[in-house]
Amino acid sequence: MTGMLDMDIIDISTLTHVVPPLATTLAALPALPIAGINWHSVLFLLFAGLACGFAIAVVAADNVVRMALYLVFSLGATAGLFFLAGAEFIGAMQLMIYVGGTLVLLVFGVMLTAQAPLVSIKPSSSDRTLTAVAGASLLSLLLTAAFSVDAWRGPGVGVVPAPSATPLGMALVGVRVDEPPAGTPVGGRVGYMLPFEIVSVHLLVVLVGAAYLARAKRRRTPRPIDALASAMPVETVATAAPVATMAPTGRSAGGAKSALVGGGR
Amino acid sequence: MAEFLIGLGLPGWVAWSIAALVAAVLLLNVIAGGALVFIWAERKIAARIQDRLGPTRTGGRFGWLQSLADGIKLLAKEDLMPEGADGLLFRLAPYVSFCASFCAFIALPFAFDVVGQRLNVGVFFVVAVLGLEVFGVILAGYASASKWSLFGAMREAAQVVSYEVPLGMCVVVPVMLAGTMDLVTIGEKQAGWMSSWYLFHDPFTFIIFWVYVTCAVASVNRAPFDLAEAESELVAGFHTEYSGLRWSFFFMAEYGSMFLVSGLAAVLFLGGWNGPVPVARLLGFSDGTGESAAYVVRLVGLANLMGKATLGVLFMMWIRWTLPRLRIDQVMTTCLKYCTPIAAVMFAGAMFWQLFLPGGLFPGWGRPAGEIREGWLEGPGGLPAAASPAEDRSSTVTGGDPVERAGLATRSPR
Amino acid sequence: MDLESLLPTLLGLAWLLPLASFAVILFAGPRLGDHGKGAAGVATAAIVGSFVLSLMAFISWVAQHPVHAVAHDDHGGAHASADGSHGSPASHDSASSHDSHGSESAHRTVDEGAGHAGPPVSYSGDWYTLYEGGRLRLTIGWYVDALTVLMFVMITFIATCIHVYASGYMHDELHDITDHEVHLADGSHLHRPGRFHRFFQALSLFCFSMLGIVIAGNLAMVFIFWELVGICSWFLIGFYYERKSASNAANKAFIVNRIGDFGMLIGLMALWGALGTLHFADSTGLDGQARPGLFSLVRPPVAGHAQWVPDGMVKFAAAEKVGAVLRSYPQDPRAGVEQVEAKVEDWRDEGYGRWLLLVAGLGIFCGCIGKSAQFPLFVWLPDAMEGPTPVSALVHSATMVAAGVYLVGRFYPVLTPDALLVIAYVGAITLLIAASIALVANDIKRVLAYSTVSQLGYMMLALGVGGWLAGLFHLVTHAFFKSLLFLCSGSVIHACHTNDMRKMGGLAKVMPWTSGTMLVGCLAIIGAGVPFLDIGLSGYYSKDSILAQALLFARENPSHSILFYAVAGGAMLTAFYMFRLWFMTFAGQPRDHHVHEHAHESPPVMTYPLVALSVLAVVAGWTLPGGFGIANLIDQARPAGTGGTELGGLLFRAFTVPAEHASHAHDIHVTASLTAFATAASGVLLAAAMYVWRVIPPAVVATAAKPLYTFLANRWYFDEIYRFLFVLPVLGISRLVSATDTGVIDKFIEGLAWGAKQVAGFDAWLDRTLIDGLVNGTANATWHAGLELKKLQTGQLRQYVMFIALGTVAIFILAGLLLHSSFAG
Amino acid sequence: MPDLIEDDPRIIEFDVRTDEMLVNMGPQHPSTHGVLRLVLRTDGEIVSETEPHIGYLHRCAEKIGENLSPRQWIPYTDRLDYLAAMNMNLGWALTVEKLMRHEVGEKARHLRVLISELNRISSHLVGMGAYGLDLGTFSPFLYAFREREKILDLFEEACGARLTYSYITVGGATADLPPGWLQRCEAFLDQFEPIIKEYHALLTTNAIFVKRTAGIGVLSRAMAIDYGCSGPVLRGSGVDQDMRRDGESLYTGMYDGYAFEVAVQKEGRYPRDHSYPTVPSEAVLGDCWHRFFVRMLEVVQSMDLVRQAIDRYAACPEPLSEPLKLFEKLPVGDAYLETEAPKGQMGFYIVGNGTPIPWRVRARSSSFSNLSVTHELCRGCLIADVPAIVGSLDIVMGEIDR
Amino acid sequence: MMGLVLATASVASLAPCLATIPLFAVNPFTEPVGVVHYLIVGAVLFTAGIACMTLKRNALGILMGIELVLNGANINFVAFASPYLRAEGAPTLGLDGQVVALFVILLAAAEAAVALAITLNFYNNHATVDVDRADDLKG
Repeated sequence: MTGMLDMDIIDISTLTHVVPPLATTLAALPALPIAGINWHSVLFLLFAGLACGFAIAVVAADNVVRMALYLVFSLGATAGLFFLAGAEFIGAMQLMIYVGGTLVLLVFGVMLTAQAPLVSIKPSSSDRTLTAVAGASLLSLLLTAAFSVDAWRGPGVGVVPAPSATPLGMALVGVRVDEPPAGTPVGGRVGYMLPFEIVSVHLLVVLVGAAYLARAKRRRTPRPIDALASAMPVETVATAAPVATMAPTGRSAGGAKSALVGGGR
Repeated sequence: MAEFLIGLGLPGWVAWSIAALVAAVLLLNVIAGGALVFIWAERKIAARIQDRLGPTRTGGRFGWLQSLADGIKLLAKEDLMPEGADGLLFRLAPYVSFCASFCAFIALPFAFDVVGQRLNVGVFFVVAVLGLEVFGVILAGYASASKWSLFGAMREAAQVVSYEVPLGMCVVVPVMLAGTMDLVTIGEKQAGWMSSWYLFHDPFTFIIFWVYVTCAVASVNRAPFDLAEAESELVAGFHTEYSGLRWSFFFMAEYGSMFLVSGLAAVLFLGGWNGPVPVARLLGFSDGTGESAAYVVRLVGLANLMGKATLGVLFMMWIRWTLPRLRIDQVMTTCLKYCTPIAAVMFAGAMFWQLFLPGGLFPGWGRPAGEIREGWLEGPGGLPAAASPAEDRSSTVTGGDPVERAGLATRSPR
Repeated sequence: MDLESLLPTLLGLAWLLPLASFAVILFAGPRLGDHGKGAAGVATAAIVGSFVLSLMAFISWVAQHPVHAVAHDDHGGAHASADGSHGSPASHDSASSHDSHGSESAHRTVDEGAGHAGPPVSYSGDWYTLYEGGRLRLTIGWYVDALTVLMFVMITFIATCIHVYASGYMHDELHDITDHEVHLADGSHLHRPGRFHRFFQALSLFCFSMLGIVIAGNLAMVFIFWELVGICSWFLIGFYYERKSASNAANKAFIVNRIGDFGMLIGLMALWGALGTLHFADSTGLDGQARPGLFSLVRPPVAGHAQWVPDGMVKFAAAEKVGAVLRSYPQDPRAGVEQVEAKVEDWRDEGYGRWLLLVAGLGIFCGCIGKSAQFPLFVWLPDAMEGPTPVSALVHSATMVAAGVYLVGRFYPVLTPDALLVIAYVGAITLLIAASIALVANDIKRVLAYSTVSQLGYMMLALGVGGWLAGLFHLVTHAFFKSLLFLCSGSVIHACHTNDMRKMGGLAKVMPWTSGTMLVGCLAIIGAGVPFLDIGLSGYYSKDSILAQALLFARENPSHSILFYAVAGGAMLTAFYMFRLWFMTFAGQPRDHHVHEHAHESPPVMTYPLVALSVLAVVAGWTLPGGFGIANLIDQARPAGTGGTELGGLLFRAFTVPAEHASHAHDIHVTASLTAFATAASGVLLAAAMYVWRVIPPAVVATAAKPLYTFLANRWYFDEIYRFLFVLPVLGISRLVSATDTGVIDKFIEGLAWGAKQVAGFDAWLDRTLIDGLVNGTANATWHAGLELKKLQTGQLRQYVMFIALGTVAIFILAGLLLHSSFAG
Repeated sequence: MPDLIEDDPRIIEFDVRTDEMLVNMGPQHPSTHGVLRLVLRTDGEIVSETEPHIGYLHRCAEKIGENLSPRQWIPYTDRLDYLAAMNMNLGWALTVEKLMRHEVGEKARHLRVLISELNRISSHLVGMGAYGLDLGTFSPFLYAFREREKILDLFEEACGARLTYSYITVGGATADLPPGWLQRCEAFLDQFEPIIKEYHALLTTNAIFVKRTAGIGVLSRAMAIDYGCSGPVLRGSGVDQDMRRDGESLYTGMYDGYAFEVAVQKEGRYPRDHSYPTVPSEAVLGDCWHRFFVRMLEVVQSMDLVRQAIDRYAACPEPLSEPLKLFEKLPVGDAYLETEAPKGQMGFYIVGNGTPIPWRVRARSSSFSNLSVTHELCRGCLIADVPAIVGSLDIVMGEIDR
Repeated sequence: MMGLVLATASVASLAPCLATIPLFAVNPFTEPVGVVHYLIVGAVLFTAGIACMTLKRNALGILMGIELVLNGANINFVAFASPYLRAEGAPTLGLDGQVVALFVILLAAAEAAVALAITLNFYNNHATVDVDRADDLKG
């Protein structure tokens, strides 16, 4: 999704290349106001808009399946944001696990429980009001906090050199190979071997537990084969066959029908 | 290309937009055009397998225009929607499927550096995006308001989610051998003779390749794993209620995915764009010999990869017209009881092999993996180090070989 | 690669291949091919692989250590004179001189033969150390010398032949089988699925174990594999375990062997307890310390490889004295230790530890008695013929039973002359008893079984009278021709579906290959050859050297000349019963036409091994002009210090174990070979007279010597004696013990339980009323408190979330207000 | 009868609360063999009830038969089991002959054996191919049809029609075989024989096929008899019953002198005079695999019979007996005769009242009885097993709905 | 409609910020975006998630709300980790931010699995997914 616009067949060029030529072109063509567009930022605006819009749509939608769909789009757009922020691995991770795995699970659950009255359970209007108030106050609080630090407000560098997942991978196995950013105290930089292992085990345990919780507990599980055991052996057929053939017994199609009707809920 | 356009005097943003558009159209044609060819091929192959002739008339000989004619018919067909359907989702579903299948092509290299966008996490990206295709199917099944569709969708969901596990494990093995998730690097590390393909790296990769083939067939819903559209059971599964163009989008997505997993198999296991015999290298062509030579090398590579991927697709067709379909519980058994454990064991085996015999089965053959363009490949984004404007930055962030900088000397092959 | 590392690699692989085959068949068994048909292929491939590897090892050995005539070159004058210089008078002289300053050894080796001054070329080492701590060191190791290499080749070759043969012989097992010898309760015969793969599974395990004995570098390992071959033998004898006789025979073999192994354990413990090592050769521990092996302890190089009682045994035996010495130095233990070391020589001269050495040697020999079916434990071997014939050929004639002989040979340096004398007598008794029973047996396999026992007696006797080379040489040649004989008999049984020789006869025409090869086998076993030209079949050479050694021994020790007569008489009996067998089976007119009509030559897969083995039965004893021959090869492995004459024993001082190469002296050699020829010829002629020409009808003989015939036909009543002496008492005691257990001990325990139950009842009452009341009261109080508190919980999930959200906002706003921070800018 | 369901041990219950769904399979479903309609009550993928609905192809054939003379009704019998029209013709012709106490000549007898066994092959080929289709493999279907076309060519040559033959008729057959037909038939058999191995490779021994069929839809011996199943369905359950051997003498007399062994598993073994594949270990007697396999065996058996019939037919010197007149008066009385059609025992009943038009005509269809076991077999199976089970019964709706 | 309400609320709450803070010191069309832009997205996602959790009676809706909340947090982590959203050479969280984001994703997957299983069980026992009826344990 993210790569669509900076796609190139023969050459490898990312937006890295864009900026210097852009600057010169900008200087050369002052008449075109659009020439000054920073595509990185525009892409950000696009994905940010998608993410926020679909997030709000999730809140607004009543149908569970649609909610799930909007959520997928919102999370996909978030993945795009991660790509833009130089966290390619996290972005791919987001796509794979969140959007792929989590959401499939969710949709699966939706399907299993998709009875007509349950698809949309409408909240009361008082709930809506209360939620609006709480949401607005929370949002304003968060935004206030976001804008409160001067260092966060300025423009970024905006250049995205091709990142590498190697430092991340090395950190996960316990070795830090990334350069500390300037001003970071050097001591205390540790790898993530232990958390990584803990998370792995946690994930395993959780999956086992989930499978246990949600598994279908069969009360009686005889196979159709078991009928063989209870069937009585009948040795002779020569006499029985014509009688049976002319008048099928009560357990044939007619029997099934009445059983079906009688057993229907 | 973009530089070329800029050189013509076009403003940069226009140049970039045009370049991107051209790339997108090219990729789209791989899917759409490929689907046309493959549908025709499938009809002919199926016919030949079944002792028939298949299409013979449309377009003169061999019926080669048959799929185009079908396409036109589909375009002209009325797009029906069942009355109880969820309109939005019903309309959206085919495009979700198609887009997912299409997006994954962005990261698939067709030859050395002939790639939509070279991604550092290319393998990951492809597998992740390919997994999104199932959304379209689920939505289609849900929105169709048909029980058969719902059955198909549920089967698809269960199947694809399960098969992603062994598929991921299979994919990780070449990643581990190459030490990178970058598909271009993975492909380039298999340069040389056929013996340096990862398929022949060690017995474990050989076995895991077949696990991959199984899982790939299952994850793109082809027989004998085409449970989601099993026509003898579910009428047509998730696309029972679809017709016309929307249906054809599902169809294109299916063929696109087939080509994609085959291409991925080619890059990961079958040497990518490197032929069985390094013809170009033997003839003395390489990137260093000049611009035209570089193009020749890429064209040969392109032909190689397309050939391999096409072979993979044909293999799937062959299977489809030969085998009966499995039952859903058997499909799940295949995944959970066979593919996953085998993949896990093979993964561990390949790991140990790599630990003790990193040279593979034929270490003396071809060239040591990635010897020629090693330094160039390992540079950020695969760019020649000198040409990268971001070099300074990257050297502070990721430059050099971080592993070696950390003082962890890699094991040298013994 | 040098031999040092090449040999263990090759032989180790050859050793492990059958194990791999065993594992494959064990896990994949019935799925290998059609009804497990592939199992034969797997096992055969493994053993062929082993054979090839062994052959490679053999060739590389021979290339590195060319086989020359060392002591066999007895026609050369130089050697004869050398032998003469080591004649008996000189020996006595030096013996007495040694006695005068007898500080070196109790039994000393006087004569160092020309080629035997130093220890033999051998390679030893450890693959894996299982445990090392204190004095105990257990390893998986190897000890490889010429004998080992030869044994490997022999075992793998015979096993190969037998695998091939068995894949034809066991063909019936591929399908469901109706066993006509098993009668079920309803009178029908047992119908069971075939066990083809299981047979080869056991066979592979056996090969692995047998090779393990041979390659073993220490006695512990030998013991492990000793037991493993025992269990394999148990599997294989009891292969048709539905048959009562087969399962009984298997159990018998196993139990009887345990008796012998008990003795072996005693020997092992004596060695380990006193010497702290079970390694044959010197080794280096994980700590880098050199640890002398058994051989160098018992025959230290410093003493010129003469046998003496090792320090450890002396100290062990003189434990009281050692304690006394140590106690006398309470302040300075180190001085005490030094004092002990200084006194060891004195104690040795006083004779401490001699008994221990003897016990160790005889203990190990006990194991060999069991495994090699020597008197009095030989009763299991004839019964073991219940197993399939290939098993009889491989396990119960060529290899496993030879393991006892092999072990005595390997352990030879540690055996004292007394022990050797015991061995010789045991061998002689065995040889005569078994041969006499074989005279009247009618079951073709039983004849061969008793013949095997008898031949094993030969080997033991040979070893006992000092013929180390002769015994082991006979072991090898015997393996070839006895497996040949068994396979031939198997072929006959396969054709006639009966074991009874009385129903056979005249089969030579219908089974030309079998009869021919069996004739070769018979000729080889009786030692047919031309005395003066010195040309004969393999048995000729080995039997000759045994006779020669026995003759020499008899000359040196006239009081033990009975041994020579036993050998000579045994040779005659052998010739008689072997040719009785051949004549009854192949010659003359068919006795049972029904059997004869059905008889047919066996398929090629069975006859090819016969031919291969018969070729070896002919040539195995030959020595090529350059001196290359099995005998010389074995001689390369002669343990250090055992080539010479041993004077006097511990108990029987007045006897001499003569040096072996003395027996190559011309006169002795000629006498021996003439004796051999005469006895063999007379045996053959007698057999021919009785069974071909009918000059002396066998029935007449049987009636004439009715009591003797009955005695022999009943196998000297050994089984009955053993039953009366051992089995019945054990059963009686067991019943008594069982009655005691149920009648007395169980009653007592039940009484105790009743008492405990009463106490517990009281306790329960206390628990319910007092303690439970307390606990319940506490719980009730908590319960009521909880009832009051629960109203705080509304159960509305969304409410909780709302509380959290609003709470967060509130906290931050409050904090901002209170702290006057710059939140809101 | 709800209590019947409650007590049925085969019903599977889950702790998970899932909704049952009524699913309509057919009459236009791809794998319901014509216009059968099955109403499935499913719980997820698991089918708890299957209710077959029939009648979509009802044409009042029996009533029409009461308004036509027996020979006129022959074309209607073609449309009963339209895949085995010759056998339908034969059953009706024999019944009428039984009523009229008419005996056909020796040559006609062998011709009837020849033709009806050939038609049995073609019917089983369809059954086999369509079964592959039900299991999701398309190719065997076309392989089967390729061979069937050759049989149809032979039939076309004999009677002019490719599906509805009306060839065997009361009193013999409408025409004698054209010259050279026997040689072509033999040639066909010779080239067809090795092809059976292909079918075994593609289906019978295919691992997926075995997994899909073995142990699925087990029809016990007792149940098969209770429901009046017949033909390969009955024999697939191990009941040694074949009308060609056990039927009325009028019918079995037709096979006098023919050597054939009923294709049924006896004492755990099928007759082994050909190199059939071995029974897979997962297969249970009476399951879909056995029903399918019995059909495959019967193809070989019929080929044998056709070969024997060719020899005997060629050896008959006399001309083919003439069929009866179109309006021959029927005697007063009734007759019922069952023949062994490819699908099972096909019975016809006729009551004559002295006029050329019968007073009553009834047909007893094997597929009807065979179909009646579906609800028993499908209870507790998966949806994918439903086509597998119904396909293994090899029903033809024309015969059921009549 | 709910969306409208919420959007209005957001804009309303934004207004004072816009008034006091030089937000458009960065022109997002011409200049590279900074951390604060990401933070805004994160805040919106977070709030939407919380709103989802308080509003939806469907248990699955609540699960989706949780996912949104976690994503909002994740965006913040990634934003703080990225050196490209800061001025040249400004200190960032660096790799630590990405790693934490990674763990959050993983734990979210685990959480979703368990929550889904709980929901299924709840459905099995109550035949509904309405969390308002999940008050069996109320006091």
